[in-house]
Amino acid sequence: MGIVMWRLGGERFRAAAVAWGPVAGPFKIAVAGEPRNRDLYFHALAPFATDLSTAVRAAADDRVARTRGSRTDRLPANGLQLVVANRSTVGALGLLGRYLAYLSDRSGVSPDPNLMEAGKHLRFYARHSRTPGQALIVPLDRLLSEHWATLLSPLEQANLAALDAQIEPGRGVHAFEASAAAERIARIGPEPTEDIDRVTTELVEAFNEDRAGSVDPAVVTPLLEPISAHYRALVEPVWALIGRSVSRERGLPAAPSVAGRFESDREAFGRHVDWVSDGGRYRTTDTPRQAAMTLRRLEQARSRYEAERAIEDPACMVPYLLDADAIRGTVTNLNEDHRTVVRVRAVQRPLLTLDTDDPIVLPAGKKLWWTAAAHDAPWEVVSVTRHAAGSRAVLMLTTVARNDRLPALRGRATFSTLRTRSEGFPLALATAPPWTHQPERPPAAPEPIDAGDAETPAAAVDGSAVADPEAYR
Amino acid sequence: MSRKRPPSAELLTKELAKAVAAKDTARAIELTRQIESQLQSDLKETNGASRDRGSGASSGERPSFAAAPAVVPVHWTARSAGSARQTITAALSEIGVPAKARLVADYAEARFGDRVDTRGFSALRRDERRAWASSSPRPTYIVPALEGRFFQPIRGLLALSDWPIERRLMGPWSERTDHLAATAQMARQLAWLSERDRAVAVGLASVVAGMARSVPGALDGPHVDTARVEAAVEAELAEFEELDKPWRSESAARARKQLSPEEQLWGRQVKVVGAGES
Amino acid sequence: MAKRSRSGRTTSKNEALAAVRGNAPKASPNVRRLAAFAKVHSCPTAVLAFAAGVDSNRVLTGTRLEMPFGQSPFAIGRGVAFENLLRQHGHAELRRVLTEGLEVDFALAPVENLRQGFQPNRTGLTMRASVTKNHMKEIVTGLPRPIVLDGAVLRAEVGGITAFFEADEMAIGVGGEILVGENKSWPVVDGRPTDADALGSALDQAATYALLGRRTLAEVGVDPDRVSGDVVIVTPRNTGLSPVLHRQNVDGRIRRIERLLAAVPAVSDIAEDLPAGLSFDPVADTSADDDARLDAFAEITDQVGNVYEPGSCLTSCGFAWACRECAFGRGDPAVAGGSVARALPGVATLRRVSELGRGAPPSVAEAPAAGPIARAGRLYDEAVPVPAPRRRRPA
Amino acid sequence: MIRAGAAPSPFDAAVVDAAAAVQDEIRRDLLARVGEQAAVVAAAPAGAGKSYFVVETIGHLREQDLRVAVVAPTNEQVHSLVERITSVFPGTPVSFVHAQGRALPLAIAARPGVSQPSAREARDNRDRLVAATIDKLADAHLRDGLGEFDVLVIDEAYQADAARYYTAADVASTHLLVGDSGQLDPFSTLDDPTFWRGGAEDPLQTAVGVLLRNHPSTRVHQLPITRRLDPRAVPIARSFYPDHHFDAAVRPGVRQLRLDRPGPGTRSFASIDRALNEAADHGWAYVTLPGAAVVMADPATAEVMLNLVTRLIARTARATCENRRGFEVLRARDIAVAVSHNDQKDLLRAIFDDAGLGAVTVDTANRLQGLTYEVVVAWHPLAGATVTDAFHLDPGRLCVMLTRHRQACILVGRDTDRVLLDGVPPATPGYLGWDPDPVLDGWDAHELVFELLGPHHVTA
Repeated sequence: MGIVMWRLGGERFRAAAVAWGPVAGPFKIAVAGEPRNRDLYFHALAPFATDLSTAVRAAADDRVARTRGSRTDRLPANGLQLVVANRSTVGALGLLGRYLAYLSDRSGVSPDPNLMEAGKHLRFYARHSRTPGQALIVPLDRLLSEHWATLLSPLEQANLAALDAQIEPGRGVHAFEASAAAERIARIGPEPTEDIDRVTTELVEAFNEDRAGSVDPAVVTPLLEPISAHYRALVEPVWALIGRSVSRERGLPAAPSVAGRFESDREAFGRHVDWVSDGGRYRTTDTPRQAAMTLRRLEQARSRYEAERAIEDPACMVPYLLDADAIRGTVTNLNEDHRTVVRVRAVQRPLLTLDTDDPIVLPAGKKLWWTAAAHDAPWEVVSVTRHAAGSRAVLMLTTVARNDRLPALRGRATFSTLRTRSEGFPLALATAPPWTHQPERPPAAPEPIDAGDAETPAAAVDGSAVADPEAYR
Repeated sequence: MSRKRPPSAELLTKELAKAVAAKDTARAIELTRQIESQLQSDLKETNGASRDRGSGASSGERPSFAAAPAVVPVHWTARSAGSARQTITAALSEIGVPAKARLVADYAEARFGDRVDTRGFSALRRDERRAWASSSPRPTYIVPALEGRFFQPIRGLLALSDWPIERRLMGPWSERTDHLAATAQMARQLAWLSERDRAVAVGLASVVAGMARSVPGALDGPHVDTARVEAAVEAELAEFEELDKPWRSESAARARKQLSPEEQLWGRQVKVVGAGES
Repeated sequence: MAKRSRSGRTTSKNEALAAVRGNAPKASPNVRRLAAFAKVHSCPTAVLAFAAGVDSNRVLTGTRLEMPFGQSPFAIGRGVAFENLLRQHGHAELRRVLTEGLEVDFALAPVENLRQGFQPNRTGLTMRASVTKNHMKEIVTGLPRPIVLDGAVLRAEVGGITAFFEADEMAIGVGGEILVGENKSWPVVDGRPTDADALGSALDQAATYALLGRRTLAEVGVDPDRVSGDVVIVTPRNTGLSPVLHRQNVDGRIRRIERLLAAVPAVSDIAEDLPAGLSFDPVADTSADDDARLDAFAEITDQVGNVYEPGSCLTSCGFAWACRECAFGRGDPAVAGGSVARALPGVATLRRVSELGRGAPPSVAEAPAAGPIARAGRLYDEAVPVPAPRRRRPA
Repeated sequence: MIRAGAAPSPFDAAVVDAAAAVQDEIRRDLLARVGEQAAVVAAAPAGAGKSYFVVETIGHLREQDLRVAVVAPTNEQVHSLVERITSVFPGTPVSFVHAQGRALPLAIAARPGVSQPSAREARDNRDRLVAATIDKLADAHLRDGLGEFDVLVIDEAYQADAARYYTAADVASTHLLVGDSGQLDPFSTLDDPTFWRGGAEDPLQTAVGVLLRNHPSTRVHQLPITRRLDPRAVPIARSFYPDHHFDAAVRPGVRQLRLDRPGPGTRSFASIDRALNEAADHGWAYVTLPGAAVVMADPATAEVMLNLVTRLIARTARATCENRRGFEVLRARDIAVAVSHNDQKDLLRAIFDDAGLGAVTVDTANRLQGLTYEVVVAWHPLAGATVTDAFHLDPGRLCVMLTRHRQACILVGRDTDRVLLDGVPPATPGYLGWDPDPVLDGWDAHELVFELLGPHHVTA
């Protein structure tokens, strides 16, 4: 499912428009007119919330068994994947989720449960987006800048239009000029620029005037058209951009490791859905325990992701080769039966000679993993000497010989500091934090944050009307 | 871990940028393919996308990578590309040693086709001096080479501010040493270019010829044999460096002791030169 | 004009800089411009513009390289509304939030509102500055009791130019310590601001006021440390506008701002020996066409030099897009970002990087970077075997 | 200058006594709290003799027959703790519980009293003194448990992050945290390590940090002494501990370094020798190469560092100190080379090995934390840089480099490095409830160090 969101300027929780639908398909759009009015806002968001919640539950419904050792889990066969234009949209959805996940009743009326559920889902997606290599929510700016080499600086890579233009600038136009132009013209959101909201202002003011305080759909809906048109026009190019970007990435062969990573995604997805359907509530602030475990989990996911990328894609290995964190060459000698004394007794420790094309610098004792056995025992650098134009490195396996541990003689082989086996998944920490980690005030229980919703929306003020508009950043 | 590794995308960026800047179609295609292969490290989006996409999966949308960005010949942005400062900086860093304005201009014209008006050089020197922001080692400025006794700026002998001071000091053997070093470098450059860009090579050849003229055995008849030039030049260069190096490092040591950071770049304005000295 | 600029007298120096500005949009230093300046202070062109009081965000207005720094009317409206909320009904909300946040009763505290009754111009600011100064002196020397200064104005010399800084509020609790306050209309949720950089600059702004407050006290011979190293940031809580106060120590930031103010070059130094006829006037001339204006700008950067660093320029300087185009035009590796440029010491252009990547013989100057570059080139070729490329180069 | 034999104490009695007083106070404080949920923090400057203090304290605790667990972040650190315990209290039973493949070096394992039981054995026999890495202790605790301890002693507590402390903390109710606040903070490979910053739950704050955050009343004692550094080194070391006063234990002149005169034919090494003389005479030398645009692992800088070490050895450096009678010749393993980046390390390691200097330690600041050498040659973090950034400004990194030595430290950089600090420190984001500013602290520390090194500047 693709999602495009436009906020009202400066209003972190107010989606002026949300568009959603199948990527490269038609999209639905929800427009509140005056998103700062709770009733109008929730009424407008309802269809989106319902579609999202339904899609999530549907995706989680059909399960497959996965057996690991003694235990068997039922993972979703799939996960609902959200595709958005950029990382800031992920953040915006997270905030929206935070808002909707816990809503207070108003005059005895409890809010639409779909809103609350959708809120929980959005929060989950936003949190999960921190996991390196995850694919449940895909901010295309990150995806494209990981996949494509462009002239753009890291900061500029946050602009999907610029990235797209660099990748396909169009015949006769230079990539630089294409992206510069795209940057000028394209509006991607979620935060609107001045020119957009100058228009929005007039529309919203007119809308508020016409509805004369009414929130009755019968009255309001007909009045929404100009605003919907305004945002439809803003969403369309972004929607097209998303479709184009996705279809470009599509149709390329998968890397072997993708399945594994997506399995952890599905696992997380399943856990989330179960938790929510059991009426579970997420803390809005991590406990020390959650934070500690999250930290370790993310760090492991990261090193695994980096290792898998580099090992599966030669182009990704190059930086490691350049930084002497990896060496590549031809295996010119292999002594399987070499023995060495470990502690007291002599044990088998195969020796290998690798001739590299480039002179390399490696300290003896440095541990390297053969890329074909990066989950297994490392090799240790014994010596590195100049040889021909390059170097000759002698490596010793840190365990006994086994076929799948030894590269072929006279074959090319790459050894790097990258390994794909993480040092065992960290054990679940004690649920009761030790006294040292108990704040005097325990972390706040999830609370509704919509207390101030009733306030009447502020009048828009044009930059030219105030002495120092910058003062309100 | 005490080193932050740049993502491989940045290395490819460099590569692609090089190709783009060099208007090199061949290289650019290579790179685009490399980049394409990098895509393989991820199909997950594809899975997801296809799951989303419903029925109409138009794989026909996929662009042919041969038509990808860098492949298109660059039409160079004119703005300030021709600026004297930029052309001279580029030329100097390729020559690598202090050089006379004339030579820099000739080299630049042969290499980049940018004609630099040497009459503008004095203005340029004033601008550079003015622009120099002591609070930052950036950007690179065009500075005068310094005479190595009293460290006064030598008019019309250009160097770059990010060169170590040794290289910017001139002593009794330095001028010849630098001339030889420059000639050797240009000869190598010519050799390399002659297989790639005929037109440029031809232009550069005459510059090299002009420089090699003073080197015994470097030239033989009208056409330039880069190997021959290089050999002849290197031979003489070896002798000169032996004399020049110690002198320069000694002088550099004094300069760094006596001169402020500013003076180390722009030279010291000495009013009177002792008669006994020079 | 160029002649006069060479003379030593400050007045003529100011004239010289006035000439540099010409009819370009004016901008006098304030707390945010100061912060922006910090990011580009090593760029001669940006420094010149700052010293000449040129509004770098508006000079290129109307050209294709004008940067969209404008703000949504809703965002501004929200800010204005939040300020009003704090002040309405005799500052009821401000009193409440100060009382709760500082645990000192401000319910009956006098609120000196310096936003009213002064002309919205330099004269008004000058008066507010002296009123502020007197108030501060009275307060710290007088009886310790809660007082609030709303819209205090602090005067400072920035690079030899007198500038006025308007602090949202100064709160004086029991104990006679002055706390500087800054109001921001972005929300804090679950005790976290939605944007750490926004909070960072808010704290920097407050730190600037605290520093200037200390200097003001010093001027009147009072212990400057009576201005606290803590500042208060007042923001809406959660989804509404209801204010909440955060108190934070900014001693470090105050030290940084001190350095920043010291780093602003004196106008007189800048004015020294300006190139004859150098002016932003033609750049800002909206009647001229794009290229003429942008060429005029390129001419200035060429004469005084500039430093383009995407990371800092694009977020803080209205010249950034123009500088980026110049940088690209000359093949400056900086366009790809600082980390790329840093890997290429001594290599002048991307074009040259390309050649070195394919084995071109490096000069002495290029040698240090050439090795890694050449190796990178070879490694990528090995990593991805490439079929002989099709040649499709139009003549 | 001390003549062998007719020697007054080499130590500054006032300093030593002051330190002893603080240490007694810490132990009283700790013993008084045994059984309570309470902790005592001992903050130490570089080379305060933390480990000895830890070992002695363990001795006191054992005298009371309290069951003690002692941990540190890395295996190396725990190994040397075990070694020290058995040398100070020969025969004391020490159980080293280790992860597979992390057993003690034979020399230490062979000592009387030392055993290496499994976690289960250690629990069932209720071993009285258990040593382990903080992670192994946590792991063992979560699996089979190690049984309740009376006191948990954490060494290098400023290197351990809150996440690791979380589990370890459960093994005992009373804790002693000992650490050096000037060293490098725990780091993470995450893109957004500041995600939790400012919150009490932040897993990346130090063990001490989380403790004080949740229990502000916890007492923090400051050891007012450094035993590693001599008086000449203290002023520079102080710039990393702004609000922690300390002095050197040894008196001026006790530590001395002597070099042979440069022999004939060594003129080309003149500047290197000048630097060495400066370092020998004053304990510091700041060597700079000319300013130039260079790559991170700059060969020219590496060569200067190699020359410094080869000449130091060639001129048969001899040192005396409080533990030596007369002068002893320095060995290669008394020397360390400190860098910021792995590629600098790899480059130096290779050329040092080629030069037959394999015994000289070459490593990054991160891995030199807590270690001691006679002479240290350090690669200035800002050497040749054109811009400053948080990583290279980190005060912890510079602190580690400049506080490992007993005799002399030689810092190598470039003429232009100092100019970087004429600019303005980069702006930093804000986090509610978190107000330190490492970037700015680093900036100040670097500036102060440049200033203090001025008199020892030698151009190479």
